[in-house]
Amino acid sequence: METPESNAQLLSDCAPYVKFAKLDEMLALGRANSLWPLTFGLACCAIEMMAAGASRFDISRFGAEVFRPSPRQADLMIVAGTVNKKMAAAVKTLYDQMPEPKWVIAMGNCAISGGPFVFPGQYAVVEGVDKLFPVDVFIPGCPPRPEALIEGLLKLEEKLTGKRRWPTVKPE
Amino acid sequence: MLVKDAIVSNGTPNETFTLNLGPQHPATHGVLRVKMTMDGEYIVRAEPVCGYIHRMQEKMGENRTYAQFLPNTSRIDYLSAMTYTHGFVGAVERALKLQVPPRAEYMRVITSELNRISSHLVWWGAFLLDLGGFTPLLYAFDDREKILDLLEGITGSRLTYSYFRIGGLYNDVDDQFLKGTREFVTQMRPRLKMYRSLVTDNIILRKRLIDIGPVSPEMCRKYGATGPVIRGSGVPYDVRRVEPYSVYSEFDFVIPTFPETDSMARYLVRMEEMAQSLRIIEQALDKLPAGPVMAEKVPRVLKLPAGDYCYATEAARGRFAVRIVSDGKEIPYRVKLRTPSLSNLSLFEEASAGMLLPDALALMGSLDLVIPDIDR
Amino acid sequence: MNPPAPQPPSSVPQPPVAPAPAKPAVALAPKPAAPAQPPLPPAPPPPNPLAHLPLPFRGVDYKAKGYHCEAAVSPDQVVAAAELLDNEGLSLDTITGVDWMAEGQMEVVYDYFHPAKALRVVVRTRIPRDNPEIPTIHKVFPGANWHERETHDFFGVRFLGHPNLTPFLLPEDATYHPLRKDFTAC
Amino acid sequence: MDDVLSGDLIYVFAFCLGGLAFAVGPFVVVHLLAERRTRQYAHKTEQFIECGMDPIGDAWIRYSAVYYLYALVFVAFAVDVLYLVPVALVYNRVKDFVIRDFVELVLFVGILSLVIIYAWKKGIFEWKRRKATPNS
Repeated sequence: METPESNAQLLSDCAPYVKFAKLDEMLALGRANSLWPLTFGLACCAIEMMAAGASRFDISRFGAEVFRPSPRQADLMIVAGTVNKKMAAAVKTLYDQMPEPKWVIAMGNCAISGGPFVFPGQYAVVEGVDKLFPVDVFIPGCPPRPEALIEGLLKLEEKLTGKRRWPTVKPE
Repeated sequence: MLVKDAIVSNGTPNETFTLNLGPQHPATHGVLRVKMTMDGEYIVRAEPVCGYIHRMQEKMGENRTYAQFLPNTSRIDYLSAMTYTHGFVGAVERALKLQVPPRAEYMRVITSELNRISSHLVWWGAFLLDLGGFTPLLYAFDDREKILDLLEGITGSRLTYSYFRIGGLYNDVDDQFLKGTREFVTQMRPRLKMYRSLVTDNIILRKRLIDIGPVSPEMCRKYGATGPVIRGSGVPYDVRRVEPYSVYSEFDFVIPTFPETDSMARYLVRMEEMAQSLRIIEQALDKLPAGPVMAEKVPRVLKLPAGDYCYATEAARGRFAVRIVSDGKEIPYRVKLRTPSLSNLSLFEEASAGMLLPDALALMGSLDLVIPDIDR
Repeated sequence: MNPPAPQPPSSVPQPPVAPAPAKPAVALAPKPAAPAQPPLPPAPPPPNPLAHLPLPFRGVDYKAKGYHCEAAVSPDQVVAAAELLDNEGLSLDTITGVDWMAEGQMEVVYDYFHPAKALRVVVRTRIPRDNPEIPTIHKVFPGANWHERETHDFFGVRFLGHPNLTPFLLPEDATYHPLRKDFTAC
Repeated sequence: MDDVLSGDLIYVFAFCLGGLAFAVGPFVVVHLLAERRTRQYAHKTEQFIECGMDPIGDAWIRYSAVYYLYALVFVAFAVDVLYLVPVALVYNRVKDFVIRDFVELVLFVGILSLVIIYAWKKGIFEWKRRKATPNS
């Protein structure tokens, strides 16, 4: 229902009055290294998100461990789990209530395309969160490992700042 | 509404307002919504609204064969996925009268109990998070990662295993897993002692949990609540002991029961269950027989004889039962999943009337809910 | 492929009730056709722990079916069954709906378990598919409230006397019943 | 004489200006640098946060006085700390007044802690209710 152009159009008319060259880069660097996710665990991926936030995988190394319950204080929505039709209105409301520099990570197959719950004649699951609002990073997996979530965060940071801070792991 | 309007608002003397403990809330650990009518800090009526994560599990049971439904079973309650797969696979084996080799039965018990400990650790971390303490979550997930490494070694996945197959197991167990499990058991016991001194004996936790949310045995029976909820009310009901399935009857373990019926009792039941699970794992490791892990002649296309078959297992949250109604074809006619969280939550409305809001959240945390387990 | 193991005589497959009578015959259905090979010497019928109750309970082989005894009752006896089992100290496990479209009937199965001893009881009943109505048992077992709302969600079975028969798992404005066999995605 | 006065006046004036700038400054910066509006798909941006749901009913109702008294106890101690800050700055600056300073401090805090005892006796901390629950 929203095409990339209309999203870019929406983004452009949210842009601030005053724009700087160097300051925006610094702002982007600051934002990239302090992404505050919204506690929005829906299903199995939420447990992997909690594991990523806990001691072994520890996304506080990337500044993202502060899980804000209120959408007003969060700038990153990690949709971790299945969005079903009864929940779609609430998800859109939460997306609206987040202040502007906001990004969305679709974590897990359910958030990307409805995942294992898509079959002819299915009546309850929204097949993909990008049907509701634009998504910045997709993390496949069912559930994706915490390392995949960290790679998703790095991909989002790369999208923000333009350069990749951590070496990319080459699968041998 | 301006201030001057507020004064003239014709509020009735006993004014209550409706608060949405909505789908997105840190204390509900999932998308459970509780519509609470509040009088100040006291709850007049708390009505849970479910369905925000309904994923059509039972509808999918009717359009895929028995083997295809296995991945679904570990996504109903992803924290004790083994016992759910065990329930479904057990029902099919019961219908086909398949004889599962003893090594597979023992491995099923070992992995189920490991899964129960990892589920209780997630509950423990999240419950303390509800009560305000963040550190226990880090301790709990640190230990849980050790279990996940063990289970990932043999099943290949961290959470949604579907490790059991109809008639046995997916693959045999290497001795790296066996050695790792023994090491885990020996290093987990002092950790449990540390948890007792770090948290269980903490005066703040005791003040927050003792005499909070009493659930009488009669209320448990009326609502069908099972698992740590009914064992916290003094009734020693445990499917592993009352309707022994698999090889549980060969192990000697205690069903922890606390008669105080409050949240502290439910808390202590789960902490004690972790210790009991360690005992079961140890005994199962000692008596693990050699041999195949898959029954010999498992028919390629499974056609259950007509009729309905039930199988109940003891999941981390309580009694999980599967009812398969078959009409002789290879696709089940109806798959009914009786999940414990639905019954455990159904008593929340009656148990939380008149409580303070923070106490009601402590009660809900002590019920240990997994919301996709309710909505299926 | 070897034929499935012959049915032990004690566990009766779905009683093929004659479609005509609205109230299914409470008495046991006539014996089904004899299985292919000669029947085994009939195993001793499993014990019927609830023989003392006035309802037609029948012992069932737990190893084969997973429950201890079973009763096929008519729809208006369901509340009586619930009260009897409540006095026996049983607890409600779940309520299952099964849509037998071929026979034009809807089956509602009540599961009970006993918190102290190994006793799993099943109470079945059949209601016509076109207007599926059955009295509610939530007065006896408040836990049945949600199970009945869920069965109403999926099958459209109306539970008479239910305090709040609104959609439980489906969206509030849902009018479709997805688990009925003739359901096509909306 | 007056230049000292004017010196102080300038100092006070600068201080007020700083306070004002410190208060109004963020509004100006945010208005200029922050994004003007947020992308919305359900037009629910201005709605109160109610966990994703639409708020039911109204929050402008008559609350019990316990909330107000609880806030009052907090305000009392906030002011208490306010006065302690300058004391902390000069606490043992003058050597022979150490005991006197300490006694004054204890007196000050002691009198203020009577608030706690009063509030405790009035049952504010137990959230006692004026009457039974409306319909229980």
